[in-house]
Amino acid sequence: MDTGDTAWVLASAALVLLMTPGLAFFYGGMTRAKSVLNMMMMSFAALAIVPVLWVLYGYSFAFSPGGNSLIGGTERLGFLNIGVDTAYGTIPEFVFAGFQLMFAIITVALISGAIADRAKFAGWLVFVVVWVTVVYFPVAHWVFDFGGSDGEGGGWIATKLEAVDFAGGTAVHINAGAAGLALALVLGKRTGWKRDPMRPHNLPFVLLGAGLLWFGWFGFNAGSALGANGLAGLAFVNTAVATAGAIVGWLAYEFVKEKKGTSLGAASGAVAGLVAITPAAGALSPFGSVILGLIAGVVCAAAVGLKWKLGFDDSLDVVGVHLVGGLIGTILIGFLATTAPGGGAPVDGLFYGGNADLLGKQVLAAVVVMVFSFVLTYIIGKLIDMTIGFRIDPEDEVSGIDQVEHLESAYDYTGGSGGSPFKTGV
Amino acid sequence: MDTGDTAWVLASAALVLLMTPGLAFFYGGMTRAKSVLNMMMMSFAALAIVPVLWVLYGYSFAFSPGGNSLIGGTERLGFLNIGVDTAYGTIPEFVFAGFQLMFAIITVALISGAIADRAKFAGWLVFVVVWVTVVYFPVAHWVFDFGGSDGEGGGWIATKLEAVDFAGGTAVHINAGAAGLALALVLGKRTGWKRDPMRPHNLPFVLLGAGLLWFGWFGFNAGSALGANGLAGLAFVNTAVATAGAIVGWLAYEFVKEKKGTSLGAASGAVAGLVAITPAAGALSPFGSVILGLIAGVVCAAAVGLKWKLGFDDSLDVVGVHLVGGLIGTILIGFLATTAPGGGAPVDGLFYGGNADLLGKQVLAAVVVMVFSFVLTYIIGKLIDMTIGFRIDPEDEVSGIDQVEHLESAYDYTGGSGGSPFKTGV
Amino acid sequence: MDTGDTAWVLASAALVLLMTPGLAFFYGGMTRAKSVLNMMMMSFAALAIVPVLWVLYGYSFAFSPGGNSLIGGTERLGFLNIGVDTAYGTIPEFVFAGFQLMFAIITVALISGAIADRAKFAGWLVFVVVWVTVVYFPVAHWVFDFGGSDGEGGGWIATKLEAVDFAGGTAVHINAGAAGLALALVLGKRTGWKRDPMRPHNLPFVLLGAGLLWFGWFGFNAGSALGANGLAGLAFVNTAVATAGAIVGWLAYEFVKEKKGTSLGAASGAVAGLVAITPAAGALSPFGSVILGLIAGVVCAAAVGLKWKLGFDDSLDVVGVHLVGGLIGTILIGFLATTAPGGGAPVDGLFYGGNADLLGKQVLAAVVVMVFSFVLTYIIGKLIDMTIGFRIDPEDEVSGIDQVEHLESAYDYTGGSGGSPFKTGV
Amino acid sequence: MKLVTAVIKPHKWEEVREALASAGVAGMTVTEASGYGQQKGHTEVYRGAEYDVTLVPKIRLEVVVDAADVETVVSTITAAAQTGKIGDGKVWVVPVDSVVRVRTGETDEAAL
Amino acid sequence: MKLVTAVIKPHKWEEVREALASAGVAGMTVTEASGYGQQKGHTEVYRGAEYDVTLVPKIRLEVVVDAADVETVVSTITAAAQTGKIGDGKVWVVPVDSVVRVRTGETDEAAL
Amino acid sequence: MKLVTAVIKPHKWEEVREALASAGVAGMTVTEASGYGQQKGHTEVYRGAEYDVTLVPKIRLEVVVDAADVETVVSTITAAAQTGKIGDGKVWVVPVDSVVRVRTGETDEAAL
Ligand SMILES: Nc1ncnc2c1ncn2[C@@H]1O[C@H](COP(=O)(O)OP(=O)(O)O)[C@@H](O)[C@H]1O
Ligand SMILES: Nc1ncnc2c1ncn2[C@@H]1O[C@H](COP(=O)(O)OP(=O)(O)O)[C@@H](O)[C@H]1O
Ligand SMILES: Nc1ncnc2c1ncn2[C@@H]1O[C@H](COP(=O)(O)OP(=O)(O)O)[C@@H](O)[C@H]1O
Repeated sequence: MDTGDTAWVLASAALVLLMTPGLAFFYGGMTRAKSVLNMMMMSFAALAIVPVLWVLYGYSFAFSPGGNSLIGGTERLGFLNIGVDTAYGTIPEFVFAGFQLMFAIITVALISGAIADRAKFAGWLVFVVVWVTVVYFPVAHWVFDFGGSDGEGGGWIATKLEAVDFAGGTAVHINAGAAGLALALVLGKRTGWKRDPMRPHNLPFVLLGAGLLWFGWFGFNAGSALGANGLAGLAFVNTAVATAGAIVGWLAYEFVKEKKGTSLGAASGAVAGLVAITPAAGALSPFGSVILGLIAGVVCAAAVGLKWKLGFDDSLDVVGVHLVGGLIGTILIGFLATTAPGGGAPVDGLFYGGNADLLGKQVLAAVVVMVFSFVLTYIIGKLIDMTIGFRIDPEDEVSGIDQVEHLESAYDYTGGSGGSPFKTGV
Repeated sequence: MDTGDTAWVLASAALVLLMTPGLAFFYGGMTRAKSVLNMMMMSFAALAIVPVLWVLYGYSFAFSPGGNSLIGGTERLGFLNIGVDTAYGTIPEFVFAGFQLMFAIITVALISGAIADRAKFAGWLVFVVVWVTVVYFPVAHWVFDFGGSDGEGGGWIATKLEAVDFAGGTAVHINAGAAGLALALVLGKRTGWKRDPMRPHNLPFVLLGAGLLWFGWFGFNAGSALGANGLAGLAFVNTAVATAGAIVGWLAYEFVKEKKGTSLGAASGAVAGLVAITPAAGALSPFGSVILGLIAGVVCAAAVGLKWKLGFDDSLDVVGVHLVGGLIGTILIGFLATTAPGGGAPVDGLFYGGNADLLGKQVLAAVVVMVFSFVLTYIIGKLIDMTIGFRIDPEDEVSGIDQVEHLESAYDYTGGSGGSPFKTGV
Repeated sequence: MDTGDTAWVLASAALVLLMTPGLAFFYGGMTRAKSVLNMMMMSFAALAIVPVLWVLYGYSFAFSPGGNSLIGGTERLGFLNIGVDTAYGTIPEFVFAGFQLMFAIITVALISGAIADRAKFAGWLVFVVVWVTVVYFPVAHWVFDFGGSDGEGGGWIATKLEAVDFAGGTAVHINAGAAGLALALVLGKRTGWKRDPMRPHNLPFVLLGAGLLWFGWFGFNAGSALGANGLAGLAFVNTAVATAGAIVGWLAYEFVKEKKGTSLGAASGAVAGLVAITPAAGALSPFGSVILGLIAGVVCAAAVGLKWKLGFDDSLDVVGVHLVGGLIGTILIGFLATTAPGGGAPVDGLFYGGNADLLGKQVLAAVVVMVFSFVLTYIIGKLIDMTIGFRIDPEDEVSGIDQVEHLESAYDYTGGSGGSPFKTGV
Repeated sequence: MKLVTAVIKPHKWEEVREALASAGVAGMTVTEASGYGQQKGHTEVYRGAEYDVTLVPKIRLEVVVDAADVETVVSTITAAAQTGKIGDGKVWVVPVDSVVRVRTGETDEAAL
Repeated sequence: MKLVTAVIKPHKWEEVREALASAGVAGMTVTEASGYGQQKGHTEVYRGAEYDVTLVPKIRLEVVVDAADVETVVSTITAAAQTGKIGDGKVWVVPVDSVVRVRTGETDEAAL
Repeated sequence: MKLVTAVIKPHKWEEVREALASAGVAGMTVTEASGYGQQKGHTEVYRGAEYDVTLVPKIRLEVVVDAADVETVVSTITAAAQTGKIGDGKVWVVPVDSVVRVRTGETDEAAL
């Protein structure tokens, strides 16, 4: 085991953990003040539930040896059979398991943006348990488990199809984006959608979230090299420059349409760029990454408008940013991949004189994950809705989900009026 | 010296530094809007004062060779006799000294939550100087200084008693919790306690603080392995999963009592879990850590209600979270410690077929630190109160401590009214 | 290549990236609520533009081999000729390039504090492009490029003058500070300056920004060792203790003048200390760093008042903190440098029995960068003002730049009133 | 001249504004308010401490109108703000001696 | 019908509300306000620049009451809000022409 | 006794306060308000969705004055708040039956 590699993956795992609170602010700032706590709590629920399941069975079904190309084995159930000396490549397996845990957390948290302001918290808790089990753990196995030295026991996308997904364009973003669309359809539109103003209540929070996400994403992408090496360096640089390119792209789109650039656009562009570079971070040159980022910025800026046309209330644009951004990143690899910097691209993409083989693989991986996630999520969502109910009362939506589902108000700037003497519940 | 180990401890030290601003938000969000700055300033005062004392004498009295089992030696006074080539284990001593400095800062900052809204800032400044000198530096020596190769010059808990305290359940949390209780008693209740509503003014800040604390805590716990290795990996995973378990535990407690889960509960549960896993992070299996977390979540959720019954105004629950959580973590090691993952547990705990020896040591370490801290803190607090005074005027409490002690208001969202033309004081 | 060194510089680069969002909060909290988004957007514009230019030509002109002592070569244009195996010292060149990119971003972002509330966003976008190209890339080459093994192709300050600038006191802080002064003069005073109250609208944001900056600054300074070693450890410790000293210094100044210490003072002191220790982090002992910090705290606290006397509206004190702090740090090296801890000081400073040679070099480096930056920035600013215009309408300043330049309001806590049904622009 | 003050539910503000505009009322002043009455608030919980929040958010409108228009304005507001549920609010009318438009100094009817 | 408007210190709001409830007042409307008067504000300091903040936070209550109850209501508020220190506030009474309950359209006494 | 209510532009508040102080008005109560009128608001854009924000921020002052001083007070406010641009605001006057100073119980003129 290499201490340097270990040090970087440890740091990366911590960085990826921070992305979920970052997401809570990115999303929470965009909701109305009366539902910010619920939005943040959906992220914190992921932080609470997923690690427990990870220990019990999640890590095993995703990564344990002894499985097949669809699902991992059972040797790691309960985190058994791992010691401080167990290695995974050049790092301790505990470090790898901790790093991958963070991916599971953030993926399910990403979905919550699609159903802002209106989901029963109990329904969400059940959803997290079921979705991460039925959808995420298998897909993570497909994409991230490269199996034994000969690929044995690895996931089909990683070891059979051999599509390029450096850090989770399919497993994380297409997956979460498709799930977000499904849930938005299951829950229906917010009361007052298209009628009431639903402006972000705190844009600095959105920018804080975007900043924390970007910061954490260096762990996500450069950490996915699973070592402190040149590939990590390439992924790091690409993560920086693609994101920058996407902000430029999104703001340019706004300047054309509105003659001004918004802060919500800048934050959204950053996230769109981060999403798009995720699968590609090790496979592109920095120059290619800038191009990828620009495209992702412009296309996602246009894509978030689709919901108004098509009429689904994907409240905080999980589809427009994560599904579309994930597709852009995954598919553009087929064009922009280059073996030049010596990174993770197995062959050159179309623009660098390669053939269409890679493109085909990328499209296939993207489509399978998208369809799998959409269909299963829709079914899970419907089942929850038909049993314990997934949507709160419209009256409660109007008065604010925070009061009803969490018995709290996010803010009290007056500090004097409005509350009567408390009675402690103890 | 190992660059990988050094890289991880450097990163960890930075992470632990961030915990104190994180704490400022965790605590600051819980106060009323009129006292948030004072609450945050108590943390920033720790950030300002402790490093200066650390250079002058703190590091030496805690860690210098040449001391005895109660206090460190004098060789490191003024940070003398350390060069860039001086090693501490596999890392440069400067790195170790920087890492340990951050523990001293956060420990004293933790105490401030017990005396929200009512402490003279000058009194707090004096308290920080005296407390960290008289209480923290010795206790850090007891717990964290393992002495020379034969334990010579190390602290009594680390080298004589050999209780397990991986990252500071006794030295940091029990210590701060007991001190918080003492200060809450010295200062007395806030004006209007149990009569006026004293709701958190900004719960998103509390969640931000919890997120930053969790992030930084990976440095605290996994960094305490003082290297990038499997033990660090184990501590990392345990820190993630115990915290998750504690959120589940706290929310479950709320669901039973209130049928809903609150965001303050989620944030508090996270911190309770982080506290409890601190001493145990290297000595438990991940599964044991989940159990520890669940217990800590439930017990701390119940414990924060005690103050209403017993009638002391530990404003932000330093006792209920840090003292109780620290005790849970320290003592449960006696039950849940396991040598199975090959971590830091010297023997198995009771549940893993060990004997009660370890449990006895854990209890003894916990009790001695608790009593030592409580008694000395109470005396220090009383002395400050009797000399320069430790409590502000009740009228100033009502109008708001920020105005009185810091000449500032935290927020001005109107930006137009309310202030008259300024006169510069220059 | 060394994985441990690589791990630490990767982590450091991520930390420095975070400084720019941190700065957005440090600055944004200080503005009025009606202009916080614009202030933050100036930082995000730097995050968007600089990385793109860095790939195209910035890195090459700053660091490519083949240049002279004034400007780098052209071999790295478009990031060509770098692969994952290309080394820079003991780390991959991609990692070095990513690390240095973050310095370019933050430097230009720092300038924005001087022109709060009144700069056309389009003007700022143009400024970022031109300034970073004409001023920053050359100066970074002068200071940070140590050239080949014999210094060939390195910058004149680094390799000819051999002034000590560990992490950018000249290239970053004096540079940004002088530029801030120039722009403040070009744009003129805010409407209502000295008449209207212009209090910070959100001091917790300022403290958050200060906390994130401090955290990130460990990457900035300790990362500048470009390895995980004792020098990094020394820089780390010095960064912690000088900052603490500066908070003490600033608050002491306030206590003398106002009998109270403010939170804005604590946050400002922290940044002043961080600025001052930047060039000196590897060249001083921890004790010397405390002294440096104390001096920086007191002097900067006094210096921010200068603008009222001299009558320029450097809105958020870029001059008082960054120019003055950068000068203090750069020049005090001539006095306080010591070879004792074995850090980066080539010779002892005056206080440690050295001669005045080093002091002379330090002053020369400081003055040249200051004059170069001031003059060029003034010219760039004037050209922008005379062409596309750099200042918004006074009416728009009164109603708020956020609405006018970004079509947004930062906050909407009511969530019900004030907006009419939206029409989507799609 | 009369001053009509209305306290309504926040999510009804937009409808009331439109109804008043249709009825020819061109201006008004709006403040955020909290109401106390039959509509009960809710309970909040913070670490086990329960608070009864007795106040509910309201929007408070002030419209100065010609005495002749009072009936119309009051009934327009009442109609637009009604949900039929407790807490819909109150409208009250107070006599006004005079009004001035600050910009021009015009008074009374001309000031509206 | 009369409209009683009271400006009081924020930390007295709860006591005033309880006193009014005991006196049979079932509803009121509350706004946050800032007061300017003999009670002096405080000085704030930001990087050496001093601001005199002249305004102090207040709570403003509006209660529409039957003319017969005005005396009681005013004296109840006055008694409950009194601390005896400068800045306790003012209570003033204005005539009301009519009141409507939005929910039912009931008017005047029946609307309270 | 009369109650003068003025709705003005926020950045004029300081000038109005000073003018009133010079005119001998020692106290007033201030609330933040939003105005709707001829002054048009602005358009905001969030991810392509456009909002017309119809309300503009205002400051609302209440001053209870002796009937004899009404003219002065109204004209003082009008003069100080005027910019000549649309949206300068309104001032209206309402009769007051009585005023009480909470601290002392003094009434009417003595209460001001
Ligand atoms: N006597 C009163 N004076 C002033 N405002 C009142 C009075 N009574 C009620 N209100 C206002 O009217 C609102 C609605 O009153 P409430 O009694 O809850 O319901 P309803 O009007 O439907 O009977 C209250 O929230 C409060 O703002
Ligand atoms: N003439 C006035 N009109 C309206 N409100 C007033 C007037 N004078 C004072 N107030 C309000 O009453 C509050 C208390 O007045 P102040 O003069 O400070 O103390 P006191 O009423 O105890 O003499 C002020 O803060 C203000 O809100
Ligand atoms: N009829 C009214 N009743 C109460 N307030 C009004 C009325 N008309 C206007 N206002 C207030 O006066 C402000 C200015 O009015 P507006 O029509 O915009 O400009 P102007 O007064 O210059 O003609 C509005 O923003 C609103 O607050």
